[in-house]
Amino acid sequence: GYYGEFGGAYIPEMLYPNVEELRQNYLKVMAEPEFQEEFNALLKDYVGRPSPLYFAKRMSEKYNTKIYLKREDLNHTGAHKINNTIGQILMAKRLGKNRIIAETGAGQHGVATATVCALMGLECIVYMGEIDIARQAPNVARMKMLGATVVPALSGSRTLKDATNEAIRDWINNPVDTHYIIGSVVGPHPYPDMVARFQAIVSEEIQWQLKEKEGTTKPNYVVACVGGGSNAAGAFYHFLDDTEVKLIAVEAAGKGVHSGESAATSILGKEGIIHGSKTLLMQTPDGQITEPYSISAGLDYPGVGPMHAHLYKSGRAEFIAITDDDAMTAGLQLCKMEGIIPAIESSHALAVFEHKKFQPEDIVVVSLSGRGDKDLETYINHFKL
Amino acid sequence: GYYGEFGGAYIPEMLYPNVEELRQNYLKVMAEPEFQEEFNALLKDYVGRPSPLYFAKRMSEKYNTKIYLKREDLNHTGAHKINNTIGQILMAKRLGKNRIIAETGAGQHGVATATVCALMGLECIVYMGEIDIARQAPNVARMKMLGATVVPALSGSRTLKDATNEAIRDWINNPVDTHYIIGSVVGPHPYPDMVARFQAIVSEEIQWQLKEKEGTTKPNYVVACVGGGSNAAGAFYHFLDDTEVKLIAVEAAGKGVHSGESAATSILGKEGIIHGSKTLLMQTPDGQITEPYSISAGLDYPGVGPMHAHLYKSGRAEFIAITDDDAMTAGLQLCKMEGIIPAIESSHALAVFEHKKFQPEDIVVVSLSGRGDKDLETYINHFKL
Amino acid sequence: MNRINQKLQEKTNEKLLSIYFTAGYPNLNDTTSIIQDLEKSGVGMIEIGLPFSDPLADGPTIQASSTQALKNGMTTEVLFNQLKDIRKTVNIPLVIMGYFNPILQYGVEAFCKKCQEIGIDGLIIPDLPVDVYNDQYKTIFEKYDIINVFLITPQTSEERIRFIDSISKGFIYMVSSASVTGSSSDFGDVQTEYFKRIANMKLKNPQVIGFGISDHTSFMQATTDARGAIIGSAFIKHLNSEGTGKIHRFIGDILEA
Amino acid sequence: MNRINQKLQEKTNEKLLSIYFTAGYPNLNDTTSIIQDLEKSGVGMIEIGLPFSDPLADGPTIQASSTQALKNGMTTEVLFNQLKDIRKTVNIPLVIMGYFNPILQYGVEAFCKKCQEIGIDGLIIPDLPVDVYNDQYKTIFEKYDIINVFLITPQTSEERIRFIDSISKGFIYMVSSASVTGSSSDFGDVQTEYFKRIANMKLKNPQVIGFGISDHTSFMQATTDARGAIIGSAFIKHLNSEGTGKIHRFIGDILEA
Repeated sequence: GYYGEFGGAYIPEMLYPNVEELRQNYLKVMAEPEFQEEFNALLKDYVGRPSPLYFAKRMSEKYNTKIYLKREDLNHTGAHKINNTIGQILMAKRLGKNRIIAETGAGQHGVATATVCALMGLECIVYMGEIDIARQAPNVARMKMLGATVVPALSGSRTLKDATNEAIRDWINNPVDTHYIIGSVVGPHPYPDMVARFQAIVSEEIQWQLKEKEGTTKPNYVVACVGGGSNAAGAFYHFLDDTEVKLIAVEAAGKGVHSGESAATSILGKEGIIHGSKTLLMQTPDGQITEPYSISAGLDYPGVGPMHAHLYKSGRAEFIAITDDDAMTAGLQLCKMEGIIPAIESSHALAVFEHKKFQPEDIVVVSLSGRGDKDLETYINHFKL
Repeated sequence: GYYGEFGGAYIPEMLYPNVEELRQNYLKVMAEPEFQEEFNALLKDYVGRPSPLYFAKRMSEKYNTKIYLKREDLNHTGAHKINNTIGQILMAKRLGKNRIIAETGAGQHGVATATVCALMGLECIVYMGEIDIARQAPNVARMKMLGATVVPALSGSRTLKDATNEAIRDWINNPVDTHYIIGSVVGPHPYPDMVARFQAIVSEEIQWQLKEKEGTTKPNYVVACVGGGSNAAGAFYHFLDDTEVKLIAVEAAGKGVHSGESAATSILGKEGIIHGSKTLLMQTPDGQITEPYSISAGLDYPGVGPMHAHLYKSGRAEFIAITDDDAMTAGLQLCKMEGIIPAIESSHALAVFEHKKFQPEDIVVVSLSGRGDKDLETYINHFKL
Repeated sequence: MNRINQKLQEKTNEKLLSIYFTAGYPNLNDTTSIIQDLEKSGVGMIEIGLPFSDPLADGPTIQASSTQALKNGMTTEVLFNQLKDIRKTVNIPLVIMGYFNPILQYGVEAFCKKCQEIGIDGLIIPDLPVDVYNDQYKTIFEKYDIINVFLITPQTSEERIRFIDSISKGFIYMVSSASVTGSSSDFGDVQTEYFKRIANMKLKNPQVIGFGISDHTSFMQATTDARGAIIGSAFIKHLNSEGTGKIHRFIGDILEA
Repeated sequence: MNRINQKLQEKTNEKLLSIYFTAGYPNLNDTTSIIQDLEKSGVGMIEIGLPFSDPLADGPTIQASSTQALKNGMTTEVLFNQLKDIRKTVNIPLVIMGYFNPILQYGVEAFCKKCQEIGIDGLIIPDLPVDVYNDQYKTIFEKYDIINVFLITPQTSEERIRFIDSISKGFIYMVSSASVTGSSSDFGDVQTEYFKRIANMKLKNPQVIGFGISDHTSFMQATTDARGAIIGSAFIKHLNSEGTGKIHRFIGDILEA
């Protein structure tokens, strides 16, 4: 349950049976051939996998390097989140759970969870910060359409962190029939590991897709944005042990890393406990968790998954912090050069090309973790289009 | 250029050189191996094809028949429209055009056109009725993000029909450098044939996907909604000559076929000329084109492609008209039973199961032509969610 | 002999001014008085626009007049009724300009027959292509002695112009530039060259230039090499601002500087 | 001997009432006077809540008090300062209840050392799991004679209860039902059965029941089989409505009907 010194399960005793049941079963269940078969069939026929590995010709010309985009934006529901919720809903069914809870920030994970619950006919309750409910109305509407109950988190900053607290509280109160579908590689063990394994399909596909296109399974770089870190975990997964493949994690610098309005956890964070996991998190000297800021609701999280804390601390991945402005510019550039509107989260990863010079022969795979339809208003307002 | 008595190219002499150039070249260009290669590569890596053929388990149980959904909603930009715009932009490039125009109703074709123009670095002007601009704000925002100029059509009813008129006027005024990307199987020959061929990938995939899943290339039924008719043309294409495969075209009955607020062209229409093509269209006894109505902006068109007019007249396809209410109910049902929010256009096709009884052993493929994100507000208001 | 041919074959240096107006505009029953006034003002030919809901070759001015005419109640039947006695008072060639669908709904043969009865000399149907006409409708038109007028544009190839010339019987409608009606009125070198090029082809049919003519200057430019010119949008604009009372002055201004 | 052990081993029929309150709430400097008033009112043990920004095992009442306390300026340092002379006036066992992160940031050893200096007898850290404590922190706690209190719930297996009992030194905190703090206060058959089941296990550590106790009735129910009970949210609600002036009355109402 640890990545170096990070990870673990720092949970109240009330959650012990739930988490322990999951810990004891998740690897066994995931290894079952019927589970694999059902998971893979849904990824193919329902999610639309494999997601393409798209050679971005015009971008590659501009930056004089080989840029491939891993198109998670084309997944059903519009982001990588669904890979995990498909896996977890199958897990929940096998564990006999009939009630599903989830937290959501921007609403992508909430939609992905509501989606798989509809697919399986299970009750779904999504906790979402009251402020996020107001600013992410389309995703709230989608969840309602899908039959989920969206419960506003009224405590704290009324955003993602607080929605997570509320979801954990719900789980504490409903220990028997409920499975909590965490949306990122955060939370107590086994969540970070389980979610990473469900997302690992992303790097698995990159390997064989790159083999088809470039004759090698190894990109020179894999670039992904990191909030909690699930899309990066998926994109990095099969390359973690191969140091020939350089990993770049892009965090949200908000209005500037040291502006006081940032979500660059690796730089600003210190080791601590958040949502059941020992990791890097943004906190006061006193150990109170501080409010992060990013224009991207999906990166607006004060912690980071323990895998990423370890990648940072060990130096295995390079961490870059990209400001709101630079991310937005990179996002708009992708629209105009490749006809793809990226989620603002993904735009952070795309900004790497203005930040770092690559060689012409380098193969750089960028995780395009989601589509930007949910972010249209933010883009339009930002650029006064 | 004809489907039975329908089709042709009833165009002003000003358009003759444009249309003639296209007519003389389209089949030749489409047959070029390099064209095929580029088209197929973009469909795979950019659009995300093949789109899944998804067995809808819960729906199949409910209606006691085998329901497969052809997931065009998972395409890049969220609908089948992109298949055609990819094809046409490659055609335009080969014809040396550097300026692209298009009409759009709900905005899906406009977005798909703006997308491929960004991809190819070509100027893009999209005509859209002033009323549609107001009611389809997210798609207008997407087009702007993609760098397109959206020009309001201020004449007539200020909706799709008028946007089409304006686009044709633009083409008349810019006969040399401009290609007009028509979004459906309408307009003068060779457009209906060309668009149908670009969309034919849909039925081509259905054949081999069904072979994998059911051991046969032949569904018993293919069901698709029809506005102009491009998604139906694509879904029907490879089955047209095989009468063992029954085709069902679903039109929008609006508030009722004979309510005066309907878009059920096959029932209400008479033979006539619209946008350069002889087909069935809704008109006054005097030959003035009348305003259609449907809750779905994509079906809100007074004509129908000449292929469909012929399918209707010849009896090859069964035509069904579905009201707003029945379509909306079928759409919400898909959300709650399968976790898929369909475009309201596609919801019309889904309503076939309440309208017609199928046998348990029947394989019914429904074209899920687009995703419903653009329609959230309409759904939410309709059901007061 | 059809009045169009008579008119265009007159031996005169005078250039032909043809005026387009939308039937039923500004008011439903203005049709006959506008025709009469136009003839009296010195106009040589008139195109009576049968309004259509979706006039895709027309610009905003004519489209707006069509929309209003339809609102006023104009229909094919109404127009024919208004025109039934027109030959009692009017002698110049009269052409109906309309889109194909309303004619198709009326029935092409019925339409031609009715035109002949009334004394309409020709039709201009922008969206009825030459080949469709040639294959399907030529014999009907000829049976009722209705001249169908075809358009050529700067983009029309020489081969096609010769073909159009070969099947035309009255005049060739030369679209001045690639554009819908009502576009900019300055003729530049490109147009002048085009006018010359067509003139040098020595076609059997006289040419009448339309689109983009709005005043004496452009009328004179257009008719330097052509037999005549057609004004549409500019006349509709005149009706918009001045009503039907000052047609004489508008035509006078065009014909004499 | 640690005051917790002393207190719980007293030979008496009297049930122990333990009160939780959030340090720094309602006002930053209420901490010591609340402690003193509680002791005077007959409370047997006090849990001093070290407020945390994200108290995920707590319900809305305690969370709101924590948020307010933090706003008031409460920090670990401030709390230790407030408590530095507490043993001059207070004799009952004092336990600090806090989430693990602030303790970790302070340094677990430094925290325990400070507790010993002040005279804090135990800690309740809901999100420090038994095994982590056992592996990493047990020796530190023992070095400073700080008792770490573990929770059990209705879902805790017998095996695990026995394990927790084996490493516990003061008492076992029995969560009355699966819930966060501040939930419904009626104990039904399910709870009663659970209370009996645990009582019948004859654990070596006494049990103190928490969560869902808000009045004399529920206090009596909870302590039928257990050594004592903890009231938290209900006391915070009392402070919300009555302020700090009527603590005596609140405690009196709990202890005597």
